[in-house]
Amino acid sequence: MAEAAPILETRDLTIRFGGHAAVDGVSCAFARGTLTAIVGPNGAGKTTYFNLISGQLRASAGAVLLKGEAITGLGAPARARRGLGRAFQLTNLFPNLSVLENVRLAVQARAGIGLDFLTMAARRGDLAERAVAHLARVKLADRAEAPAAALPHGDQRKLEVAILLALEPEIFMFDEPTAGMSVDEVPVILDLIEAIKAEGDKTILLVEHKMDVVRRLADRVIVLHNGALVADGAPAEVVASPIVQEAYLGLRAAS
Amino acid sequence: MSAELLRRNASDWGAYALLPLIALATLPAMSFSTWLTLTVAGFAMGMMLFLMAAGLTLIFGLMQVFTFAHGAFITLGAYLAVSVLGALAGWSNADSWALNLAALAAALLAALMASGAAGYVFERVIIRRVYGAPLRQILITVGGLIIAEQLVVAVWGANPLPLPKPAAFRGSFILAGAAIETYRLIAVALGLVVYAALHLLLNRTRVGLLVRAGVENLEMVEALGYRIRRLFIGVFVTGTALAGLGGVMWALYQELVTRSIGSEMTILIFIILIIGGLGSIGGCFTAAILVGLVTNYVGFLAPKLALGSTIVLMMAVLLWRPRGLFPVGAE
Amino acid sequence: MSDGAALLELAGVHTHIGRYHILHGVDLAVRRGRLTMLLGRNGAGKTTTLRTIMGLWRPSAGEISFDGAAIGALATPDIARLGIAYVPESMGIFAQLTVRENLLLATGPQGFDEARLEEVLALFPALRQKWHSAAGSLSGGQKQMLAISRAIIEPRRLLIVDEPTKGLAPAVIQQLIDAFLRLKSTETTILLVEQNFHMARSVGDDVAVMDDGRIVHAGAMADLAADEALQQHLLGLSLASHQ
Amino acid sequence: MSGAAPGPLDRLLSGDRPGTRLLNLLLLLLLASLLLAPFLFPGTRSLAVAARICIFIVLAASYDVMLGYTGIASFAHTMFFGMGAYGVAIALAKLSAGWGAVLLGAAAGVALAVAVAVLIGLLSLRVRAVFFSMITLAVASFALILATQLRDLTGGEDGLTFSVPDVLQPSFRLLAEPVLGVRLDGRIVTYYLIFAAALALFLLMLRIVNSPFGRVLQAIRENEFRAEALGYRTVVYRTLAGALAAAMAALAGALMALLLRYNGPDVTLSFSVMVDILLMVVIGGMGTLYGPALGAVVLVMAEYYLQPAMAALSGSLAGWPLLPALFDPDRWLLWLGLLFVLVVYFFPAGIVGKLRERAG
Repeated sequence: MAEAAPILETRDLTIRFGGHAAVDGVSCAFARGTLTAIVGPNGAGKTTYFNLISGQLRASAGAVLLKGEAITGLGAPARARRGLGRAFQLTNLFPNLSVLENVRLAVQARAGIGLDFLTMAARRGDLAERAVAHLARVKLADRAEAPAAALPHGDQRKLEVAILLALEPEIFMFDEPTAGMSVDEVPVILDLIEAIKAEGDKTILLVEHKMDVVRRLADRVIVLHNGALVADGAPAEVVASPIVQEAYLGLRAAS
Repeated sequence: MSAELLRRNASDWGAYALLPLIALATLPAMSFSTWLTLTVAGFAMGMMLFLMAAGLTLIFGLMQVFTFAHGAFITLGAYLAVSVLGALAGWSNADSWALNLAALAAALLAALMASGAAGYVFERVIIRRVYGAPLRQILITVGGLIIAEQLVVAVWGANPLPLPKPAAFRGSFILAGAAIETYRLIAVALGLVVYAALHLLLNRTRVGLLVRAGVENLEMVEALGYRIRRLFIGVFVTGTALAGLGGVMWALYQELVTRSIGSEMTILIFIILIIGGLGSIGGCFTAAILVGLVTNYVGFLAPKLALGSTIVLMMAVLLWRPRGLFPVGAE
Repeated sequence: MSDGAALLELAGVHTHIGRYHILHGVDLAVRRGRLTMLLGRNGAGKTTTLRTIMGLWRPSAGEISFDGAAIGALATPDIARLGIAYVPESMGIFAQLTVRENLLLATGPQGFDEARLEEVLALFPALRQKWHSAAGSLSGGQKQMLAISRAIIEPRRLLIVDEPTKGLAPAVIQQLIDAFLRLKSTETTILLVEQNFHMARSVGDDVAVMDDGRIVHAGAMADLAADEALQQHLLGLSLASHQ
Repeated sequence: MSGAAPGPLDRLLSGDRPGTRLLNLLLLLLLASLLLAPFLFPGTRSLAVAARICIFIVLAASYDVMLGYTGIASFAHTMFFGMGAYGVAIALAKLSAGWGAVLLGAAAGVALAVAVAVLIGLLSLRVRAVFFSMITLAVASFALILATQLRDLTGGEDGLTFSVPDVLQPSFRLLAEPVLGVRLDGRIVTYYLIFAAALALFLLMLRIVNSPFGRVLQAIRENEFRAEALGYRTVVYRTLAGALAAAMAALAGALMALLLRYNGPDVTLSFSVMVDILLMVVIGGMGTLYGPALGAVVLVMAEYYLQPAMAALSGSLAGWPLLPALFDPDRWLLWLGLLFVLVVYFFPAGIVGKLRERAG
């Protein structure tokens, strides 16, 4: 994967809460068009690592580079506008707005017309149509008029993904996209991620606990443990490495 | 607070240094005797403000309730002082320290009880339903303030009422060439007593331990087996009772009670809470004195700017420390 | 030790958080005098189960009984007063209070029982040195020790701990394992949520595995520990066999 | 659905129809009454009530942009109202009674209001949301102090009395003959100026809250964190919303000055005006814009017509303890306060929310 400059890179990325380093000197480069799964036990710092990349948290030390340019000093909105799209682990919607409006706000953000205060939003039917198209991809178009809060949990997760699609980012960051979904809902999301991957030029970061999902989707797996990057490689070799066995399962040399 | 003390790092001394720095900085602008008079006056005003603000800082800190109705309890205390001292005019005007003091004590006690009782009703009827909903808290307490002010006017009338101090506290004496009003010393004494009592209560008793723990993590306090709602009621009643107490003291200081006495003080109290940091009694105490001093110094040097100066002070503190001088609790 | 009978029992417990339906009928029995491990991947509903037991969230359906009495409708403080101690995932340490004050809050009105305090401090000697320090200044491991000490500073009938090893160094985890092994030798019944399977295997007597808001397996820890296929099936986190 | 071109009415209302038949009827009635007020309700007092309603519709609606749409509880809104009023008042009192002075004063008031709103907005970047409401209260009282202290400029407590351009003078006659029995004097011209301006400003605000920008405001109210993650710099939006609302309030203030030919701290800056606005928005229905308009009608009418009713009631209760005092006409705010608290408890979406809920 060394043929091109990485689209995204973290260098010695660190954040400390009090004395505790939740993410501890993580250096990692992500190539365009790849899907990297980030695994590790609970509390390993995966979501924190995501927050540092997408700008919800500011790093104590180290750098985040997007297409070779340092974005460490930028806030979350600026990073989102530069193509870092993020879906959240805990569903994070606009609860009293309609499903359509939730996605339409993302389409509108992508279109960059948020500061237009003299056009009727309703006259931009093109935005609404794009929003409906994204909803259709997650099979939610029929619920477009419902308030987001009225959806069942699984549908809210789908809506979360539709919002991410609507941002049309260059880098998709999924934080456990299937968590809390019932078994029959999971394939919709996984097929979708595969379809994004198949487009070829989209870069995907995926925090995931389910190993079958990781095996199915990932080109590469990195393992975080106690905030540090402890393994990096193809799924098969990472899974086999003893350090991962210990980190992930808490297994000791004894096993 | 002991826990705070241990945690305190060097930068906190900057916050403490503010008081003496401001006091000393004004000295060259006036004669020493004027400065001393103003400083005592500033302390006295600060203590009265502290009485009114102390409860609110705990209500904010512990219950996360954003009440704009605190001024109503100050108003209630002030009007009760009019009624009680009016009824006890014989004692209040008598040429006897003991009788004067008894009249004052009666007014304070009445205000303490009535404001506390009103606070109890207010918590049970109004606040209880809006825990955890900040916007509704703001709206509902503004509504409560409107109703309370109107009720006070319905009972005592709309016109300002005179409130002479008890005879013994009217005069002043000379100390180091400065005129010191007797009443201000009473106010300082009462303020110190209340501060000491609150300090002991918070740091030496289990109830205080619970309050301090609750400011940080309510849920965990409940999971340890404590019924937090009772604590809430207790803190709310204490806070409103103290507001009533402060109302009496402030009304006597002004010697005039108006219907807007509470809402006028509310603004100063908010300024104190913002400067001191929510939930900290020590911060509230320091900020109250700071505001008292600044008001008096500026009131002497440029009378028109007195209240404005405290607002400017607040803005400056916020730019320096967005969470106030002595913030408590994790953000 | 009265072995066998359940001290805590959940039957068909459903919990909604806002509009989210998190628990879909949890059946769980925690047997007297034993350490029950509650396992499952992220988002399976483990923490919600513990919080529902503690009354921090209300069950929307189902029964929760403690020592034969229904507790599903009780308020959190009243549940705690039955002799149930809870250590949340966040540990619930009061950062601005001292170590002593944190512990004192968990004692009865008479204050510390000196003998009991000595026992607890013997378990976690690091706390003795930090006795008068603000708890916020402790390391992550020390905070976890403080949280567990606080839960056991008085004799409790049931101890509920949510992921004590989260984010801790291996040495500290070993110390916690030792502490739980020592606690097991007392009368205390323990319900422990864990993702660290090594920890779970070291201390657990019984095990329950959750997924999608339900208990999908319950039995003896020894059986699960011996059966790697079952582990893989239930926990989905056994990496070893996927090569 | 989304592709169809909106009709002229929808374009005027920015696609935001009131929503229910009863509400449509109420609003049409209101519009018609205000449009024909000089002819339907002749008399100086009635015309003053109608003009006040127009002004307070703008003021309450502009506050709703902050409170209802963006979820920001500010107590500095009367300050902006006052800035517009003082701008016009000072210009007319110090310069000349011409339209140039009116425009200059209004523009200065709006500019000052926008500048201060931006400063407050930027300060809110640094402080907790809790502090924000308290700070706005302090800033508003600072403005009140300034207005009373800068006596040379503002007339202090007494305020400023001034002359307005000729066509707005009561002595001015538009036509020699009365129309429908009403003499078209300067008062009527003033009224229609206010009516037209208020209608235009209201429609403009309706457009703003239904624009892409307005949708972002609602997103911020619902979930500021997520709005940021979508790429919206929420501080910019909050600040702009504050500035727009401040500008609208200042324009309402300018109209108020023209109506009264007087301005003083009690009329446009006092906390009781702030309380009025709050009552209008909450009772009418936050986040609906039509709600605050209805709320303004309710409050202004109550102020003018509830009081005589209460005076009669109070008189008939003479002899009872306390009751006459409770129903004293000056206590009307007591009853509105109670109504306010009940609305916040039981109908948090106000009159309009309740009507829409019943219909939907």
